[in-house]
Amino acid sequence: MQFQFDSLAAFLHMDGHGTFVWAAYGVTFLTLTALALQPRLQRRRLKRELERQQRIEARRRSVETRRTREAEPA
Amino acid sequence: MAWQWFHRLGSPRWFYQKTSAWMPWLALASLLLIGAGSIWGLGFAPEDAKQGNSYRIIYIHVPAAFLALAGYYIMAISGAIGLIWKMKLSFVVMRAAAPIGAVLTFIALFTGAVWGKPTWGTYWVWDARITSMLILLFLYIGVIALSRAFSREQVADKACALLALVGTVNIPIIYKSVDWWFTLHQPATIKFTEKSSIDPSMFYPLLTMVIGFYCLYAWTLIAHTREKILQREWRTSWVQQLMGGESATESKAG
Amino acid sequence: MARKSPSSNSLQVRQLSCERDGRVLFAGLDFELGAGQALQVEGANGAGKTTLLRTLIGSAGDFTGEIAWNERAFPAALPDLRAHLLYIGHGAGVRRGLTPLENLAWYGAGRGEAMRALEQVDLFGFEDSLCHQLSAGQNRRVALARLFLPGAPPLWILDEPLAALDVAGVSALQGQMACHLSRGGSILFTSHQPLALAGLRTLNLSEYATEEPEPLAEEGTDVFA
Amino acid sequence: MSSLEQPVLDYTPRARNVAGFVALLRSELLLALRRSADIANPLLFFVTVLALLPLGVGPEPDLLARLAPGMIWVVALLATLLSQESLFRGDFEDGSLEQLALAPQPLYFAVLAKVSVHWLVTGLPLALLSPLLGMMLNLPSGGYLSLFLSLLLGTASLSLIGAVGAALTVGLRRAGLLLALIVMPLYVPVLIFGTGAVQAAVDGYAYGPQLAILAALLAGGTALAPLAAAGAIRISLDN
Repeated sequence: MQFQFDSLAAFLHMDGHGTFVWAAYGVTFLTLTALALQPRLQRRRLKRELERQQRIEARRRSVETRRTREAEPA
Repeated sequence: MAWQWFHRLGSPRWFYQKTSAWMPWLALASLLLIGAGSIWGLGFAPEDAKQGNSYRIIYIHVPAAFLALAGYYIMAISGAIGLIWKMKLSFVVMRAAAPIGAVLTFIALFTGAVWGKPTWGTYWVWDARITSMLILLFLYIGVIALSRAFSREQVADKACALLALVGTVNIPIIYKSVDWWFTLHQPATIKFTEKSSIDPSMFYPLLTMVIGFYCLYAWTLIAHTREKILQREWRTSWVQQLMGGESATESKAG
Repeated sequence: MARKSPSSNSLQVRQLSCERDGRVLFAGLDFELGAGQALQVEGANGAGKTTLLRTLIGSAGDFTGEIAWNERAFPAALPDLRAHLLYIGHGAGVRRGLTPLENLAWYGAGRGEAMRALEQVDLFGFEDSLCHQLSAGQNRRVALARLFLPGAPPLWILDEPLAALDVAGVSALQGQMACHLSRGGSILFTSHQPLALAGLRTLNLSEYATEEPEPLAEEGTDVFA
Repeated sequence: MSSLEQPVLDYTPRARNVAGFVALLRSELLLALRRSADIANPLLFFVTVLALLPLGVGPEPDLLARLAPGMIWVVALLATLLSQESLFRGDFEDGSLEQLALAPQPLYFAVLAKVSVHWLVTGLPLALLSPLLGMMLNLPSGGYLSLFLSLLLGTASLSLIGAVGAALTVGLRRAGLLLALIVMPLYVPVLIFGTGAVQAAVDGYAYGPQLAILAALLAGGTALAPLAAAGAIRISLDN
């Protein structure tokens, strides 16, 4: 089993079929990497969402504590 | 012991922790196999007598086509497990499998079309395999569209599981009827990917690529499932701990 | 229309908890509904009243705890419960394309019985007009007319039955409920208005709500319920 | 057909399924006949779209003759699809679908009754009208009987498969497009053998086998589709 093409240029050219072969491989690996990276993006979006949730929680709790403090002295 | 394992598999947290260990190895295996397989197929395998070098696309077209169909069955089976044993985790696996299967079907179609150009001169050939693959893509799109339509996750899961089951029953019928339809309107050209006895020098790279694609599929499915688990279980303390911990390390590292 | 003696029917609920969209609506609910008993379910909106009713009739899927009908637990007992059930939910269950008489015939009533029942819900004269020409209130009263049919099933589960009724309608319904209870039937219903029924027990669902929506459980939801 | 004598949701334990099915069939037919618009719409759609075809591709008789079998079948398929969405929607909105789900009789019979009425109201008229459209599109003489028979069997399978899609999307508001997206791939075998039967007849071959396969698809559909639709209804009711 040895390398079928005599030079890199021939390897890229693949006697005329190169564009099709490399286009097919290129699109395939691009889509697959996009698919593989998608969870990482979702993780970042979830983290931002959670932080936003915690900020809302914190603000709601502070409003409640302020309201109860005002109610007490009355 | 098996029943207990099956029961514990139901808990998303257990699944999340268990798979954390597997992920790096699975990723490594798929990268190695796909890398070696494509270099082997592109550079070292002999070219085809009739089709010349364009046939090298077979090394990604065939694995993608395999997985597109297998992916649908995996999606349908996990949906069925969810419906029968009411296991939320298998619904999550099903919801993760749908887009992955659709992408693989698209890849199979795209590579098939690009391969058709040098072989037949046109990008789109109404060959039996390619037409069935197109209908499979529509089946996937139907499941994904249905899953997006419901406001309540639990109902969406059950509806998609049922649609996937109905699809599975219909796939063999669709494939057979398309084959019959294709032989009826048989153009004079050769059948597209006939199962001619492929000689060993082309078979081994293809086998490596198929196994590599299966590992990649498994890795992607688990990765997507883990993300969906976090999204669905964000209220639980173990997720908030996990996310909290991670942002802490990130802020330290950032 | 032979029917099993209604006096033996009983519905028991033990440690029932219902979850919807990941939020636990109520937990640890216990009650029993025997023959001749009525139970009114109260609670703030969103406390899960409708979810409770739909769980008891088997429409809502996932619940933890135990529901038993005549000492037989769900889901085995569900078909038997449904065979003795009359359920009126938010949707009236009245087909718009049919007339009130045809709707009641659809539920198994003879012409004479249906006429008398429609009279008692103040729908005299509307028997043969199509339901999509009647108002929403009138359509709900067509559904309530099912309670006035002689062969009505023993277990009544009603979601807001008093919603569309005027004062006369409420008293007529109260009378019919009392008569049903005296014959050994049992009624479970949700309503905001108090109802004067002998031996009526009330159940406030808000008491069973989990205090504040704290995360589900340390271990995460044990999905293999 | 004045009023219903037979009780449908008969609560006595002796409720026989067949009696319930017949009563349900009658009440559905009564409902369908009262909504005459629902009968006319698919037929008008069928005729107008096929009338547009020559305007689109030109009036040459031999071209139309080649297109006729396929086009008539595709448009008949779209016409059934058009009327599929309203199968359960009316009953879902007024709550009677929930009553059917609670009834002692299995939901299978209710779905079967609804689909049979839907077929009687859309599929059968389409099949009866198709020879007229065949003439309009210059369908060769051999194809008329096979067109009628294939549509007769085919539209029944289409209604059954479409019922599953209708049941899955009944709880959603604008579900027309989603319904089409879901059931279209499942329609492919019926379409292939339907047009195959007509094409074979036009070319002078025997079209018996194609009709046999259509009948087999119908038999399979009658057995399985209502079960899937019943499951889908219970899922949608829980929405």
